[in-house]
Formats: sequence, structure tokens, C-alpha cells
Amino acid sequence: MPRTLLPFALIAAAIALPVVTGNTYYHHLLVLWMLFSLLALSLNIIVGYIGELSFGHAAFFGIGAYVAAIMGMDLGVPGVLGLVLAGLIAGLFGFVIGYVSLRIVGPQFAILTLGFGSIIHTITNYWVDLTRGPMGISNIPRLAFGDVYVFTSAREYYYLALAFVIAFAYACHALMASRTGRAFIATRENAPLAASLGVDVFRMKLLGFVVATAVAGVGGAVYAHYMTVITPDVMSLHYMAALIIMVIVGGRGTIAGPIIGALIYVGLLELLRAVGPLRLVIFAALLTLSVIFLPGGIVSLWRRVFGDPETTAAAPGEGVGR
Amino acid sequence: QEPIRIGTIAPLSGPGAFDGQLAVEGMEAMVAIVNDKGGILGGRKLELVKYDDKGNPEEGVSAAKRAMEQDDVDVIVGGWFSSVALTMKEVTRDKILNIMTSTQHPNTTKEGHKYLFRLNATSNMMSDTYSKFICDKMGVKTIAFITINDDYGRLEVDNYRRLLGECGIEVLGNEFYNKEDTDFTTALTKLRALNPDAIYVSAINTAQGATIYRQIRQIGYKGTTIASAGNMNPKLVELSGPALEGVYSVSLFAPDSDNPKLKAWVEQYKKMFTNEPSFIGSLGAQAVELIAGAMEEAGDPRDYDKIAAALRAHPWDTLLGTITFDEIGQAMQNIYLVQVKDGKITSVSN
Amino acid sequence: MLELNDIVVRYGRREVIHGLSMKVGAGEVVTLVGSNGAGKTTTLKTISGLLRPVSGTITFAGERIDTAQPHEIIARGVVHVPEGRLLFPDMTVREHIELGGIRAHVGGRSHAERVDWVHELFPILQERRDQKAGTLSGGQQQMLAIARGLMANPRCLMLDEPSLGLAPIMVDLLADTIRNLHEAGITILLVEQRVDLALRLAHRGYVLETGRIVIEDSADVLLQDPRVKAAYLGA
Amino acid sequence: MDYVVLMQQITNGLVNGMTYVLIATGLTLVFGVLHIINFAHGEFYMLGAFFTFFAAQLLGLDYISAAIVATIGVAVLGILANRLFFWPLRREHEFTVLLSSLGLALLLTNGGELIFGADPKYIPSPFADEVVEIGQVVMTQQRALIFAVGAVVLVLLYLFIRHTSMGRMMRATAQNPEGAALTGVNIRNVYTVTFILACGLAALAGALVGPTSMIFPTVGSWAVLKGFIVVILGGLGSIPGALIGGLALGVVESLAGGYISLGFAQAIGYAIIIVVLLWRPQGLFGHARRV
Amino acid sequence: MSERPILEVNGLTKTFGGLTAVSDVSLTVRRGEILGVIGPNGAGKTTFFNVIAGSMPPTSGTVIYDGNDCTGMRADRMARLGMTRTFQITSLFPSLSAFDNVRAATYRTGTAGWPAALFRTARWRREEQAVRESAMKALRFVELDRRADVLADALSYGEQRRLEIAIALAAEPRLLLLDEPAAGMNPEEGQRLVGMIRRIRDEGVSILLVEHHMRVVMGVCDRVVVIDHGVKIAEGTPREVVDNPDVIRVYLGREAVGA
Ligand SMILES: Nc1ncnc2c1ncn2[C@@H]1O[C@H](COP(=O)(O)OP(=O)(O)OP(=O)(O)O)[C@@H](O)[C@H]1O
Ligand SMILES: Nc1ncnc2c1ncn2[C@@H]1O[C@H](COP(=O)(O)OP(=O)(O)OP(=O)(O)O)[C@@H](O)[C@H]1O
Ligand SMILES: [Mg+2]
Ligand SMILES: [Mg+2]
Repeated sequence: MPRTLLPFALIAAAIALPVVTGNTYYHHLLVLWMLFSLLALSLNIIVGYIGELSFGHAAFFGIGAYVAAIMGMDLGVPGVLGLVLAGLIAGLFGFVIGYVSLRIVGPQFAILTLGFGSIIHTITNYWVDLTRGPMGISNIPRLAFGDVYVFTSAREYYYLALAFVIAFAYACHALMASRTGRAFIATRENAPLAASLGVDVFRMKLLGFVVATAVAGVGGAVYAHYMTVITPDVMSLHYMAALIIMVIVGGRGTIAGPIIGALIYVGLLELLRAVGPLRLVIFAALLTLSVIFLPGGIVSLWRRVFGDPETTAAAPGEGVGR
Repeated sequence: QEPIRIGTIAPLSGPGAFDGQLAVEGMEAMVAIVNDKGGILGGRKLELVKYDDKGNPEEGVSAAKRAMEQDDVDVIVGGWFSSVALTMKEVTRDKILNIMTSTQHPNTTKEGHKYLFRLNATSNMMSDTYSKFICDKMGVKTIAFITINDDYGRLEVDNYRRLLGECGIEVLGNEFYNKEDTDFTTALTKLRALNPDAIYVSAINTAQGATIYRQIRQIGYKGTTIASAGNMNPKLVELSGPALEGVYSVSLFAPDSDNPKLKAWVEQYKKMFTNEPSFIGSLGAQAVELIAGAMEEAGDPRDYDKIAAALRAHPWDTLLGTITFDEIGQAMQNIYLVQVKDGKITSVSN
Repeated sequence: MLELNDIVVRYGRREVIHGLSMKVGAGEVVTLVGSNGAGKTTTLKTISGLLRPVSGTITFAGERIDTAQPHEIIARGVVHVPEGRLLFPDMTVREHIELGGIRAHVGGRSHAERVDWVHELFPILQERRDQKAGTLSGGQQQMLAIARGLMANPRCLMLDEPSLGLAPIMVDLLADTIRNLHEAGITILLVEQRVDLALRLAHRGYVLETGRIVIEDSADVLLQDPRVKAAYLGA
Repeated sequence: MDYVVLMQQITNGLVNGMTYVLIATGLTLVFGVLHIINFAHGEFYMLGAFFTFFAAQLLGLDYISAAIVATIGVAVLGILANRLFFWPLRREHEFTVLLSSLGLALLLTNGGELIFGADPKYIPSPFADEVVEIGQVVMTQQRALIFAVGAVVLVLLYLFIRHTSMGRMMRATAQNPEGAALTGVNIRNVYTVTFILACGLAALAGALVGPTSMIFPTVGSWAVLKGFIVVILGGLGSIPGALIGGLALGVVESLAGGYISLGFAQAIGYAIIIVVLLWRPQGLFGHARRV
Repeated sequence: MSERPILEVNGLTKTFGGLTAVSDVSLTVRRGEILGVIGPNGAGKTTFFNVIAGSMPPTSGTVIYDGNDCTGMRADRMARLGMTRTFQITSLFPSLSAFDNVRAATYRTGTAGWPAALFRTARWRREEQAVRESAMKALRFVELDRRADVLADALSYGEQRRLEIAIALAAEPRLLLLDEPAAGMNPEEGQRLVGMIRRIRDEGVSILLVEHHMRVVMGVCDRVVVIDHGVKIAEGTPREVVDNPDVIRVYLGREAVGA
């Protein structure tokens, strides 16, 4: 059955990629792609599965990065433990913030996350004693398993990030195949109905939010060790927008979508370096065109081409005031 | 013959785009001058390869990696924003000649990487010179600061508190603003209430600077305004209008100097671009000048040990005057006092 | 008066109406019968301009309306009281009634007269005029939807399951109203799951199955038709 | 700090707040009527400022005429933006539309950078440096103008929405577009009018605020964020909410900056929003959302 | 029946501002019984459901479900205790297929969570298989099995109504609250619905039914309660109720009640 073999083929291809090219710059791009994939997948839990918009996701990414950096440098915590702590602490922040905000839904929730995210950003900027303020932290040690193994090259970080992405993607896949996953989707689609079927809507949302933020924290930690430098910019709106773009352009609520979205984001911006000053203009134009012509994201192409017309709905209200 | 390729990494979009543009233009003008003279190393021309760092450290790292590993440039010029410079220096460390231009953060050259050089004075060096002038000549007894909230701004405040305190000027207060702020009336109202003889404005961003100078007058402050070191440029003067008349600053760049190299560059610049030649552009030009000179002396664009040795070996005569580098790659050059007179930046002899 | 000619309608790529033709004469009451998913609602939506037919023509009073937009169609007097009511949950009953008249067909009763009329028909609406539509009970919402449609001063009224959610006593009232409207000369196209009721009210009926008309006859004949009896009336 | 300084800070806050109000009102309209989170709204503010600048420079108009021309020009652009970016997506998921607006925002900022140049610009206004004194409180005429025009425009807009049938049609469309269409509302007109108003307001804000600081192509991103906060604070789709929310935010930021810490002023602003939303999720003037 | 009733409501009152939607209503549903609730539009039937099912808190009164006081308990907890409801205004998971709609409804009865799915344990596989089967069974029950892959949004109104019943069934309730299930069905379909409801009851589910189709009410209810203006005005067998002159006056009108 080729359908079930496809993921394995893709994984094999992903493992082969850095071997195909020896150019370390491409390796760098691959690392960025995988890290963004991990982040986009985690944001996808919020955007795609529980159906809320988070403008604060970059802040959790940043928390993870700072935790890893500060633990590693000031406290001498070994790298691997740092990764775990980064995830835990980001998840803890996620829990607290989610706990107070998830009672609120829709645009209001999005703004709450924006507010919390900005406060975290501001604190990072100002708590100079802890975070070194706007100039950030540099010379972060490389990730290491004690003295046994140190991740140094881009290729190693690529494999590390890839492993995380595969593990997390599989976890998402398993989630969607479980009753918990169905409860997520039910919550997203129709919360009152979900509640009437026994789903504790708030708990589901909180669970999703915490998992997403914890994974973002781990992603941030890997990022910090890889780049060896971080600044409060990792929490900026720039990344917030980038992550949202990846998830939606790729296809929210799917597993392939965010990964493809991250590829497009990293790859397209790279390709467009060729056009010089027009780079971002063309990027923006392509972005909007893709949204207008593929509102369901890149993955919806698949459905469009191979989908069964009998089973798909036209958007409700088809033809209103056409 | 193959050109020598200079990778230049600057903010070309986003809030820092204008400064990035000025810098790149400065370099272009100097490249044109060098190439008109027939290039270097027996006729090899210089070529700029431009990268946009958007003022963002991560983009800066990506750009540096691309320049080195994909485009295989011969040298990297960058570092307009300190945060970008601090990250980028780790990527280029000991691999490629990297000339940092306007970053004033001391840490950029703190560890002294083998191939890393910085042209601008550090903010410490600037404040040493500037504070003497403020103490001796300006006749102010009390002062307040409005400062950008980043390490550069924080450092400035620390330095001046100490230096001005030593000569008996009382520092009444300081307000930090953020790099995205567009309105400063709240901060300025607060400072005005302290009634200082002078307000020192630390602003690296031209747009923010101009807004602050204008708003200082608009809130009805009548005392002296002092502009931070290294941040006076013609655009700022134009935008600030009368608010900047008579205001002092210090700079490595004295536009009215009669250094022939500078004149040639200014002339070339005006031929090629509509912007006024600026300090930030002159630093870019100086970087190109030094690269050309040092490569010529080393005889090989890729022998970074030789090039670095050449740069450290002796003083260089450039468009900004004489420059020497110390062991950690930090430049020493003349710091001028400048003042805005009749809408022109003019140097003041002390 | 209303004439559909060989219309084909799709949702996305899926075709649900396959060449449907029907006629509603001036002043006539016609009913469209069909089981769930047959395409009744789709047909009405196409007439009122919410959907655009892929091919075929729709004319009303001699003019093509298949390319017109909903607000233009309603201005000509073709009014659709939709399935599912489509009310504005945060707007009050009064606002619905006023909005109903924004593009009313001119002629006949004045706006004020129509307001009085619908209040007379459904007194509860006057009583609850400042209640938000979203908090009305199901049946009250249905009344409001009908009232909103009547405010547009219809020449041709299309009712999609108007009895939905109404108590028996209200269904009687609805039947009386439909008769009154008919007497006032209004053309009526009725889609109703209470097929027995619909056929008693209508002159003629069409039976729709999976997007095609399969039977067309006078209401009395259909009431007796064994196929109709078995499929729709329940033995 | 004394009384005069306090009054001065409150005045500063009110004027800044009025800027937020002008931006937020357009945003709240698009948000409330069309359920669109329009990230590009700030770019129309930016365009308003730049159009004013170029109208003054290239057409030689005086400041007031230039501002009017710019407002109208951007309103027309709003029609275009609607046709190309929002109308075609009206039936898509709100996140999709959000992304489209994000794309439009990027397009306008970067396109603006390319066309207008990256250098900051200054819109000359005869009112910019003239100071009016009210007691011991000082402010420039320009800032007084922002406040006055803002107040007048808002009242007009409120009357328009409350007392014309367009206003009612907008609300109907907001709640059920299909039902509105069946009631005879021309949905396309509602979209167009909403965008004309929203973009016009944003542009007006840009034209008015422009002379108080420098303008550059990225000013929009700042504006849209402030706008969002005010919209949510005041309550989605509520014009009085935008007014009170905007003024409140301006004053809070100004007082927090004046008496606590300027660097944290923004964060304090956010903190207040969080508190307000946790207390009243629908915002100060909003209605609870029914599903 | 000497058994404890499945549901016991005492003096339930619910007001909205000045409006009393439900006023001091008491009733009991016995195990295995189908109890009909009828009354004019706006009588307070849906509100009554909302309060019992935990969608809104009562103003006063108590709800005793299966011997436990559940007054004011949250909807999801009530559902986990085995009380499932349908909504008068169609409520589905719009962008999921009919099959997935029903699968989502099996949440309550499942036990194998995410970790089980992660390791693909035998229990998880068994449970998933069971979920699929019971979902298909529920769809077959409402005759939507051939529409299993269609998105809920793309179903016609009548089909959506039946899907709702399938959802409620898949949750395997012990007490099922049905709010106008026959709305949007023609008389023939109404007859089939009667059959379905009976079969549900035969599986041991107690049912509380709000309905305006008198044929359905007459066809399945063991007892009927009549509410008007929030007040219970009659109670008895279907026959007794339809012959009650008050009920005829406020509710039935002249419609002939053929059984
Ligand atoms: N938005 C949509 N997208 C795709 N298909 C749809 C959509 N709406 C309806 N359909 C399909 O079109 C067909 C006709 O539906 P329609 O709503 O017209 O039926 P109907 O006759 O009104 O049925 P009912 O009596 O249940 O209301 C059905 O098969 C339905 O699944
Ligand atoms: N949230 C609310 N706010 C104010 N009034 C409400 C609210 N919800 C319901 N009502 C009112 O309470 C009364 C009872 O409504 P309910 O929906 O329970 O009626 P119902 O018996 O289900 O009627 P129907 O048969 O028409 O569905 C109605 O008059 C309704 O308008
Ligand atoms: Mg229908
Ligand atoms: Mg009801």
C-alpha cells in the first residue's frame, strides 16, 4: 500500500537531504526549515486543532530559547536537561496564560495572547540582569550529551530537529487517531455540542495550549543552541507573523501543512534573494495569491485534484451577492 | 579577471532600511572610485553583493552564512545594528575577513577575533571625548537624558552619569524609550518638569531622532539640546528643521573637511545618489577603502592572516583621515565635534 | 409568472439539480415535494439569487432573473423565506421587521400598513419587539422569519418549510395566512415537509427526486397518487 | 510631580488616545461588520500620511487640502483592496482572510518602501510647531487639531451608523450575510462602504498624526496593533467602545509612562487590557457573542 | 415500576430578566419511559431542556438524575453521566464528514486515550474498531450510512436533523433529550422516526421528547406533559392530553389528531 509507505519514503528523503548537498549553507537552511516546522506544528495544535488564534506563540519559543541559554550559561545545566527544562517552563507559562485566557474565545483570545506575549517580550527586554536585555545572549554553548557528544555542525542540528519533527508529527498523528484528538476537533467545530457529548471543552483547550507551548519551548531551546545567539527579537511580531503564515499557507489542521508551510517560507524567501529589493514585495504578492487561490492551504491542492466531489461542501452561503 | 566580491549585510527593509541604504550607497560610491582607478591586485574590480538583514539578528546570521558558504564572497562588511553585529561575528569568526562599521557596542570587538575589525569608535571612546566638551564648553550645570532602550543606550547613560558627574554636572534624570515608539511627549514632559539646563538625546534612528528634536521644542522646552555621538546626518537636519539649529554632536565624519579623498568620495556620491553623503555612508566607504588597500598590500584577497596583519601593521590614510587598529581590531580615529549651523553640519575646532 | 427552464445547479463540483423546469402561474399556489436532499431548498435558493445556475434560465414576470443579485430579485417582488430562518441574532425583532422592508416591492400596502399587518398576524412579535432574535424560541423565530419576508411586500412568496418548529395551533394560523395571501393575489411557491398540508393548500404540485422533477400534477391528484402516498404521506 | 505635570500628561494621553481612536474606529467597523481581522489597516494609515506628503509636495497643495486629497485617495484604494483581497474571500474561514490581510500588509509596506523610498519624511503643517496654552498645559495646534477633528468625525460616523439604513444593513450583514442578502441587502455595497469608511478613517488619522512625528513605510505595523487593542478593549464593532477604549489606553499609557516607567508603559497598557478582558470578555462596550 | 426514576425535576424555574420562561415545573421520567413534552411556541420547553442538560443554571428548583442531585451541573459532566441531548436549532460539527461527526460523539464511552494511540496498543485498536462500527451502526440507524463521507455542512436540512439523532445515539446515553427531532421530516419520515425512537427505547434508553408533530407524539410517548407560558398545565397519557380542552385551546387548535 503506497499510501501508508509515503511517510516512510518522505522520512528517508529527509534523512538523505543533507548528504545530497555538501553545501553547509543549505544545511543551515534545512535546520531553519526543521525548526520552523516544529514551531509551526506546535502552533497548528492551537490554530488547527483547537481552533483559536494565538498571537503570542513566538513568546513561548523565546522562553524556551532563553531558558536553555540562561540555564546553560549561568547555571551550567547540561544541554539535554536544558531542553527538557525549556519545554517544561514554556509549558508552565502556557498553563498559566492558558488558564486565565482560554475561557475567552475568538479575537479576544487572540488579543489576550498578544498582550501576554508582548509583556513577556517587554520583560525580556528590560530584565537586563537576567536576560542581558536587548543585546541578547551570545556564545551559548552547543548542545551536548555530557562529554560524549556535542552537536556542532548544521547537519547534526538538522538531524536533531528532524527527529523532533518526526516524533512530534507522529504524536500529532496519533492524537488525531485517538478520542482525545476527536475531542479537540469537536471543540474547535462546535463547543456547545462537544460539551453536550461529554467533552470538557476548557480542559481540552488548555491541554492543547500547554502541549503547543511546551513544544515551542523545546524548539526555542534547540534554536538557541544552534544559533548560539539569541535576542529578544525571537519574541517579536516578525516571528509571530511568520509562524501564522506557515501554518495557514501550508494548511491548518493537517500535519503535512505546517511542514510544507515552513519549507515554503524558508525556501521562497531564499529563492527570492535573486530579485533583490523586490524580494519582500514578491513574497507578499505570492503569499496573498496563494491565499486567494488556495484558501485551504497548499495541502488542499491534493484534495482539489484527487478529492471526491460528492463528499465536499461548497462554502456555506455559496453565491451570496456574487 | 574575476572581481573581488564584498558581501555587505545591512538592513535594507524594515525600520532600519534608510540607514542601511545610506551605508550601501556610501560603499557603492567608493567601489566606483576604486574601480575607476583600475581596481586592485592588478586590475581586479570590486563588486558589492548585498544582503538584507532586516535589522534582525537571525536574518543577519543567515545572510552571513549565505555570503560565506553559498556565494563565497571574499570579505564581509556589516554591523550597522549592534544586535546584528554581535550575532554575526560568531558566524564569521576566524573564517573570513569581517569589517564592522557603525556598531558602537564595546562587545563587538571585546574578544578580538582574528579577522574582525570595527571602524566606528566604541561608545566609550565617543563619550570620553564628548563629555570633555560638554563639561568645558557648554556651560550647563544640570542635564537630563532621553535614551534608546538597548545596550547602547544603557551604556551611554552609565558613561555620561559617571563622566559628567566627575566634572560637576548634575544628572537630573533619564528616560528610556523603545525602538518602536513614535511619540515622546510623555517622556519629554517628564524631563521638562525636572527643568534641566540641557537635554541629551540618544537616538540612532533618524526618524526617531528628528521626532524627538521637534517634540522637545513643541512641549515648550527652551534649554540646550545635545545630540548623541555619531548620530548627526544631513537627513536628520533636514527633518528636524529649526529644532536642530545650533545643536552639537561628535562624529568621525566632518563633511566640511578638506581631505581630498573625502572630497572625491562626496563628489562621486552626489553623482550617483540623491541622498546627502552621511557619516554612516562614509564608514561604508572607509571599509571599502581599507579592504582595497589591505588586500593590495597582502597581495591575495583570501589570505586573511596577511590582510589582518596588514591592517594592524600601520596607520591607514582614508577619507576620514588617519586610522589605526589595535590588537583586538578596534579602530582609533579622529573624533570631531560638529554643530548644526544654518541647516548645515559644520565642524567646530576645539 | 415564475418560470424555470432547464436549470442545472452545482455546489462546487457536485451537481444537485439536473435540468429542472417548472412554472408557477400568477396567483397560483404551487408546492414542491421531495424527500430530504432532493434539492428543494437548492431550487429556491437559485430562484432568489443565492445560488447561480450553471445553465438554464429563470424568468419572473417575463424578465430574466437568473443573473440578478438577491437584492435585485427581492426588489421585483420575489421573496424567499429561507429554511433555517437566517435571522440576525443580535438584532431586535423590531429591527428585523424594519429591515424586511428596505427593498420592498412598490405597490400595494404601505410600509406602516404592513407593519400593522404582520403584528396582527403574529401578536407575539409586537409584544417582544425589543427582544433579540437570538433569544426567541424556535417557533417565535420562525414567525419572525415569515414576518420579515412579508415586509418585503412580495408578489411571489417562496416559503421553505414555514411550519418548521410551529405548534399545531400556529400551523393552522399559517395555513390561514397562506390562504389569505393567495386571496390577496400573491403567487406562492411552497416547500413543506408536511406534504399533506401543502397539498391541501396548493393548486398544483411538483415531485422532486434527486434533482429531477418526476411527477407534476394538480394537488388533488397528487394527494391520491399512491406513489406520493407511500413516499411522503406515510401509510 | 505636581498638578500641572499631571494635567499635561493627561492631555498628552488624550491626544495620543484620539489617534488610537481614529485608527481603531475603522478597524472595528471592518471587524464588526465583515468579521475581518484586517492586518493591513495600519498600512492605510501609513498611506494616508504618505499621500498627504506627496500631495503637498508634488501637487503643491497646502496641508489641509493635501490631507483631504489623501483621505479620499486612500478611501478609493480601500475599494480596490476590498475587491482584490477581501471580497473574493468572503466565504472563507476567518484565519484565511486574516492571512490575506497579512499578505496585503506586507505588500503595502514593502511596496511602499520601494516606491516612497526608505528615508523618513516629514509632512510640513502650519500647525505643527505652533503652541496653544490652556492654563499651564501646552500643546501644539496640530495636536489640538487631531483631537477636534477626531471628535467631530466620530460623532458624524456614529450618527451615520445609527440613523441611516446603511448602518442597519451593516449590522445585519455582520450577523448573517446570507439572511441579509435575502432581506434585500446589497452585500457588495456594504463591503464597499465599510472599506471606504475604514480606509478613509485610517488615512485621515495618518494625515493628522503625520506632522507630529516622522513618517516611514513601516509606521503601519505600530498603528494596527494599537488599533486592535483598542478595538478589543472597547468591544468588537462598537464605536463608543473604540472612543472610550482609545482615550483610556492613551491616558493609561501616558500616566504609566509618566509615573511608573516609560519602558513598561506599553506592557502596562497590555496588562490593563488583560484585566479588562478577564473581567468583561466582550470588552467595555461589546455584547457577549452568541453562537 | 418500583425502580428509582431516571430523572426527577422539582419546582424548576428559570427567568430571563423579567421574563419567566419556566415556572415551577416538576416532572419525573421513569426508566425506559418515553415522556413527551409539548406546548405552544415560547412555552419554555427548550429552556427546560437547557437547564436540565446543564447548558444554563436554573433560577430555582432541583434536578435529580439517577438519584443524584445534578442541579446546575455543567453540560459536559451531565453528558458524561449519560445524559445526551439534541438541539432544536441544528447543531453539528460542520466541516467534518457525517461519519466523523458520529465518531466524535463516542467520546464519552471511550477509555483508550492518546498514549494508547501513540503506542498503537491492542486496546486502542479494539476500541477504534468498535468506534467505527458503532458509528456506522448509528448512521445506518438513521439511514445515513450511504452519506457517511459527506461533510455535515453539505447535507440537506432533513439529513442534518437525522445526523443529530445519530450523534446523540452514538454517545450511548441512558437518558436522551430530543428537541423536535421530527422538524424537517415529512409524515412518512415521521413514521420512520417513531419506529427509531421506539427501538432506541427498546435498547434501554429513557427518552424525554419535545415535539410539535402530534403524530409522532401520539405514536411513541408513554406519557405527555404540557407546558404553557412556563407552567405545567396538563399531564397524562397522550389520549388524555389531546382531549384536554385547555390543551386544545392553547396548543392543538383545530388540527385533527389522527393516531
Ligand atoms: N453547501 C452545500 N454543499 C454541497 N452540497 C450541498 C450543500 N447544500 C446542500 N447540498 C446537497 O444538495 C442536495 C440537495 O440539498 P437541498 O438542501 O436542496 O435538499 P432539500 O430538498 O431541501 O432537503 P431537505 O428536505 O432535507 O431540506 C443534497 O444532496 C445536499 O447534500
Ligand atoms: N436568553 C434569553 N433571553 C430572554 N428570553 C429568552 C431567552 N431564551 C428564551 N427566552 C424566552 O423564553 C421563552 C421560552 O423559550 P423556549 O425556547 O424555551 O420555548 P420553546 O417552548 O422551546 O418554544 P418553541 O416550541 O417555539 O421552540 C420564550 O418566550 C423566549 O423568547
Ligand atoms: Mg431543504
Ligand atoms: Mg424550543
